[in-house]
Amino acid sequence: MTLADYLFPALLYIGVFFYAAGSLGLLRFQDAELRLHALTKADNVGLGFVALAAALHWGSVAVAFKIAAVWLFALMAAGATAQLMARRAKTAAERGTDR
Amino acid sequence: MNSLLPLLLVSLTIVPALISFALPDRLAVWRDAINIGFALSKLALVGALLLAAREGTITEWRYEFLPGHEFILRPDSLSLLFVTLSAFLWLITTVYAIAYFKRGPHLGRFFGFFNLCVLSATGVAISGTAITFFLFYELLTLATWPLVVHKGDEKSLRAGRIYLIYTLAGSAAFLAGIVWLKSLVGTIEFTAPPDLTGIPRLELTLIFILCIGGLGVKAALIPFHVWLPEAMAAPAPVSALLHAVAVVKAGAFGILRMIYDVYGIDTVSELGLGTPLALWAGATILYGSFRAVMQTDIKKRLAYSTVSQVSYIILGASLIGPFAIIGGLVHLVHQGIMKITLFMCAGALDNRMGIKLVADLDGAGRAMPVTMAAFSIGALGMIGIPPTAGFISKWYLGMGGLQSEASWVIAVLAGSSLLNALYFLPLLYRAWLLPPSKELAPVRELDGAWNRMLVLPAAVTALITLAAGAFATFPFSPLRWAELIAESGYLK
Amino acid sequence: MPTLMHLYPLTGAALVGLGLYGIVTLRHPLRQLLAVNVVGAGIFLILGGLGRGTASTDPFPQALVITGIVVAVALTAFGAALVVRVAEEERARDDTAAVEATGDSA
Amino acid sequence: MSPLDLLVAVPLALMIAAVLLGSRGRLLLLAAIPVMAGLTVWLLLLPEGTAHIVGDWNLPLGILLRADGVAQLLVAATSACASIIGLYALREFAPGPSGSETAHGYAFWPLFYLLWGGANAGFLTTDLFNLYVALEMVSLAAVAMAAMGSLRAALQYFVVALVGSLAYLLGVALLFANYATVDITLLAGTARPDLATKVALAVMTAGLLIKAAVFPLHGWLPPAHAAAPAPASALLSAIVVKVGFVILLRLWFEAFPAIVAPAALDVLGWLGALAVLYGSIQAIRQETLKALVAYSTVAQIGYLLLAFPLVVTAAGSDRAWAGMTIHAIAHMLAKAAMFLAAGLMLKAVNGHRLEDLSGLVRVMPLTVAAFGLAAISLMGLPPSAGFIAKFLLLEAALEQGAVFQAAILLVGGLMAAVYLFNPLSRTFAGRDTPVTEAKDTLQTAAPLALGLLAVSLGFAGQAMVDISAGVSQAGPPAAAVGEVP
Amino acid sequence: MTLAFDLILCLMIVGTAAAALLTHNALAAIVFFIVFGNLLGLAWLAMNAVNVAMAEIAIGAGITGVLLILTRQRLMALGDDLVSAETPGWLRAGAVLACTGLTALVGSAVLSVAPADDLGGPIAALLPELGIENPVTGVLLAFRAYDTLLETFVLLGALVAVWSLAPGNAWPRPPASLNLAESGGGSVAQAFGRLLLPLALVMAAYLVWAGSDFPGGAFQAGTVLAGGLIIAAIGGAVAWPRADNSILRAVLVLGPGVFLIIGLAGIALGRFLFYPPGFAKAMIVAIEYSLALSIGATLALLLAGRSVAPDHRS
Repeated sequence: MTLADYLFPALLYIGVFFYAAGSLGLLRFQDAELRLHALTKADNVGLGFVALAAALHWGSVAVAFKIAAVWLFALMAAGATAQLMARRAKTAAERGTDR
Repeated sequence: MNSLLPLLLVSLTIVPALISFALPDRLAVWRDAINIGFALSKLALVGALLLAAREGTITEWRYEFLPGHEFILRPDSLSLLFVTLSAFLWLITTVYAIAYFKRGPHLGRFFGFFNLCVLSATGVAISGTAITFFLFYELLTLATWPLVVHKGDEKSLRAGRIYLIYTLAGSAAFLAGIVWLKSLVGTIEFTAPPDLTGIPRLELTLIFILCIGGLGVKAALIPFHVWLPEAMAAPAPVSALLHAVAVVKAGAFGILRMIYDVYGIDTVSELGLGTPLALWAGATILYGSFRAVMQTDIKKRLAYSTVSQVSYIILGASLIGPFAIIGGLVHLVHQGIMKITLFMCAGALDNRMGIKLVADLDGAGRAMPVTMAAFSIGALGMIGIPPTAGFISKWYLGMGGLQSEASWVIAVLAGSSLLNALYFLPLLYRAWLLPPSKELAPVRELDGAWNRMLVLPAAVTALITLAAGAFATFPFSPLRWAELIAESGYLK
Repeated sequence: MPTLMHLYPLTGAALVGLGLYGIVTLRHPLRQLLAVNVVGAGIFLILGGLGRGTASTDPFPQALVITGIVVAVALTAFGAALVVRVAEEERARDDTAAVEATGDSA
Repeated sequence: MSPLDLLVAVPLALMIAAVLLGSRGRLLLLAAIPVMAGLTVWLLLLPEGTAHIVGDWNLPLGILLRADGVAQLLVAATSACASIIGLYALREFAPGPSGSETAHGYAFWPLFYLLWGGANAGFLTTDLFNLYVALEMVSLAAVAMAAMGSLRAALQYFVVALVGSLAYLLGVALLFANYATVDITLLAGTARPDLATKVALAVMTAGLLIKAAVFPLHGWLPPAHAAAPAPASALLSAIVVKVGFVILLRLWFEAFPAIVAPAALDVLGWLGALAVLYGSIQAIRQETLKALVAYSTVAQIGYLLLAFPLVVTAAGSDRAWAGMTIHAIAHMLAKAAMFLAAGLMLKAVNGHRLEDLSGLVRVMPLTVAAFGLAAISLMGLPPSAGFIAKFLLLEAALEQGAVFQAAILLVGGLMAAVYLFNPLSRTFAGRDTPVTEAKDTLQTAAPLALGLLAVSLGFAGQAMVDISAGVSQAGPPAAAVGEVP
Repeated sequence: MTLAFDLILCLMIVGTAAAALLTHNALAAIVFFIVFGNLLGLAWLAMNAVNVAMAEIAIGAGITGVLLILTRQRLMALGDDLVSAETPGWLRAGAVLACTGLTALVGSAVLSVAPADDLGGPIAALLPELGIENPVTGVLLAFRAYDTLLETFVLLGALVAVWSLAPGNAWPRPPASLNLAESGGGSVAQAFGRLLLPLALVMAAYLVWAGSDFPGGAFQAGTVLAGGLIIAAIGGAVAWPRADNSILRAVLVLGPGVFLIIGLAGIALGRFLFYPPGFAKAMIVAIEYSLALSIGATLALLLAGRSVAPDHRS
């Protein structure tokens, strides 16, 4: 059982822990901004750990780059959509509609 | 051998039909000329066929339109009788119709369908197999319907509807009969009657009932006759040629074919179907005459008289005996000529003087003497007073009845003649002997081309009625011809 | 004899039943469209799932499934446009009806 | 080089041209008609059952195209119908006075060619999945054209058509899983009556019954066909329902003749009889003309199914097969003529009801004549192709002692006479309100040509029977089968 | 994959499908449907059908999901609240019975069939002749090329059908704009859209090229392209063209056209859709590139919908 064998499951568990935290935040927090905050932050970090674990698992540098690209896109998408949803939530709050 | 003469005979009338459809009303003169021209040329063609038949060369035309089915046009002696009759009367009625309508609207359509009717009547006459017969039989219905509804008013539409209900139901039964027989026995050619030995009696009787029932609708056997009086809503030329001659005769002709050429006389008598058919015909004769007496409208009365007269032919056919057969065949011709005379006179009276009801006939003799004279000859013929043609056919039918020990036939003939007298004589009495109720200016029916074309056709047919009666024994009379057919065809 | 390989085709069969239930009970056309897609996915699972050998998966049904998915998306897109258009016409008819009801031009 | 694939490729190429050129390119049709006519004649001249595979890959991987008797006749009738309906549509969808093009005017032509290509593909291939795609092509075009009439009816038609296609696809999936092939000719050889095949056949039959609008699953047809514009409803009623029927025919009589229980065939026969009665009664009850003609389609489809049990038993089965095929063609031509004529008549009086038709015979005699000719063929009166079909079916029925089918055939014909003579006799009635008669010779000639074709085919009975008798021999042509592990 | 993974995945698939069908809230239903689509993609991965997985996630979940969301939004704008009317109890009970019966029937039919890789062998044997390694692309574009040809025409036909729904005065104006900037979306959406479109083009090009040897292909690439176009439209970087724009029509027709021309050219050498021995790969790649472009444009326009009149709100 080399170091990688120990590290791989550990990273996975940390990642899952962050995902769980994000979902818990989604359920517990009341207003929209807090939920968005929890979701984007926690899930992306969780994804980072899982990506790291996957990169280690396959070991080749090319795969690692591809996985890093995947993580990068996920971050970008999360950021952009969170910002849009926050803006929409704010305008909706002012107009009192829930659309 | 496969000669084109019969095909030409049938398809010749397509040309005037299409031309009549196409020509606009302003070219009516041309249309009339073409119609009369083609009627004459058809008569000439029939003459040619007659000569060929006299020398014994039977021409036919075959075309296999479905596997195992042949479309045969084969003018044998029986069909030539009917073809000559319809060709001749078609010429007469065309002249009459032109005069009747003068320059009315939508006549292109009228004459188009008129020609199609004659085409299908000729096709019915000279078809060689049951399928060809059915094809033209159905075409006849389709061609006559637009003529019945020609006026387009509520009455004629209702007449059209009733006409369709009866005739289409009848042809459906007839189709079922033919196909059933076909599936049992293979193609049904009139020239070579199929041998029906192997087939169980029940099926044969059922098929016979289906076919005769189907044909009986057009032959106006009760209770399928209802459409005929209703069809009187159609204009006079239509009821003259079609309902007195073409359509009704097609039904009777079909029954003759079934009895003589499909089943053969001995099978019919062996199955015991002859007498019930005769009884059915007899009942129609009496019922038709009885209802005719009660009618107030002239055309309705003539219609019911047609219902009873057609059954004479069927009576003759179903009484298996030489005289009865000759009587039936010759009545086919005589009834056609007499009835067309009556209808043409009734049409002329209605057209010129607006006489529709029996009551308005008072003094019509003085106003339109020629027409009334023709009408009287026709009426006397119907009653069967010598020397008219009617007497000849009733005489032969009576003799036929005696010959095949069916004495009740005499009673039926006598009774119906009495009823004929009952519903025709009062007409003549009113027309000739009673003073006119309102001042009837003499119509001077003979001067002017229109008048002559309207009146003369009836006069010609009236003279033929007399001639057929008086010179019955001459070589070219319808009677002699009927005997020729009977001997060559069916008394072997 | 059911084997491990039958798991996905069986879920496919379940999806077909579920989707058909959806089509029958859901009255709104868009929801029915969604149910139709569920049935389609179920059928593709059956088609693809039964093509799995011990070692490899048969590429032939995979191609059929891809063709099926593209045809499904084409029809769903047309269906959705049709639903919107029907709603639009319904709304236009209600507006004109409303105008006639109130009698004055809104 | 063979017409089998060109008959599909050419309409698709025309569709591309139509998308590019829009309604300016609608005159392309005038080039399309001779080409398609040539291809059709070439197809008819092909010897029986000629088949070839697309590309160069043998079965079971490739797709086999084959022209058996049924396919040849139906492709020929489709070409005739589509060409004449296209000519009619040239006027119907002509751009507005200011040359402004409407969405319908633009979209009709690509959909028209898509439908034509799809129908040809459906008739000519023996591959079940390819038939699925062809069915989708035809249904998509059909729904889009129905949407040009009433959107709500089109939506209902769409949902039902989708369910039908899914049912068919489920059957194809099960069959492929069971036999590792979707080709009918291969299936014919290896068909075994196990559960998967029976379920597949049942589900596919249900789907195809929906597509062919057979009674109790016909609900979507009348509203969709009645509301669609005249050329569209003509295409729908004439061609679209036939594609579903032909696939059903291939499934039951070419793929699985061995395992089809006679009882199942009788059920279809009963369904057909019910369809005839129900369709006719409904048609008699209708007040609007196009609904009447649409219900008559439901009734006429019933005849096709009525013939199913007659095809299997020994005596007269070839006649029943010919009768069924000729009926499909006769109905195609006559129904197209009737819808076009009805469209013209209703446009002239801009009404929908039967009463509005009064007096039209004087105003538009040729259109009423076309309606009459189509009616003659639908009623099965001589001398039309409809009569030939009814006569052959009647003969086969009586030969096999199937008195019930014979009775339905005759009663159906009479009921057809009732609901078809009803509008016809109204056109003879008197009329008071004036009729705006837009004398358009092309649009008047189209239904008349179709009507005359339906009637004149009555004389070509022998030829049609010979062609339809070219039933494909069981099993694929040897050259087409590759090595299967 | 292990049994546990398969079992949980299948349960989740059926669960999300049931949720998508049974919830009353329309938005929730659509979101569940998208999740359902992604889980299906995983299922296809578990069955190592990678091509289908990509297609299912991109088209099944992606395009269809976006389509449903856009349609919901358009219906809400028209005042249709998407609540399906309450079906009567007996219909619901009857439906349950019928559907369970059907599921049991289909399930038992499925169980009675032994799953096997039947045509994998012969396909693998013929692949070298085509010069490509990805068997699915081989089947799609060579052995079943006729199917795929008809299918591309179905896609084109669907777009024409959507266009035919345009009301009288709207034709040939462009469809409703999805641009968020007009409704306060601001610069983020624009920047995001501008960045992603070129990326999508690169991805699509790669997918097509890889398609002949590795999982990928024209349809997956087309979907990625369509996704890029939609995001660019939302960001305002791309505006919908008018329906009678000739370049647009050329692009739409390019894919099916090239496919048909190559098919007809095949006739000269013998049979329809016949690829000359040496050129099979070149032909397939040419078809795939033109197809990807057309499918991308067609799917994007299918989502955009039909032409709208100038005063159209929503």
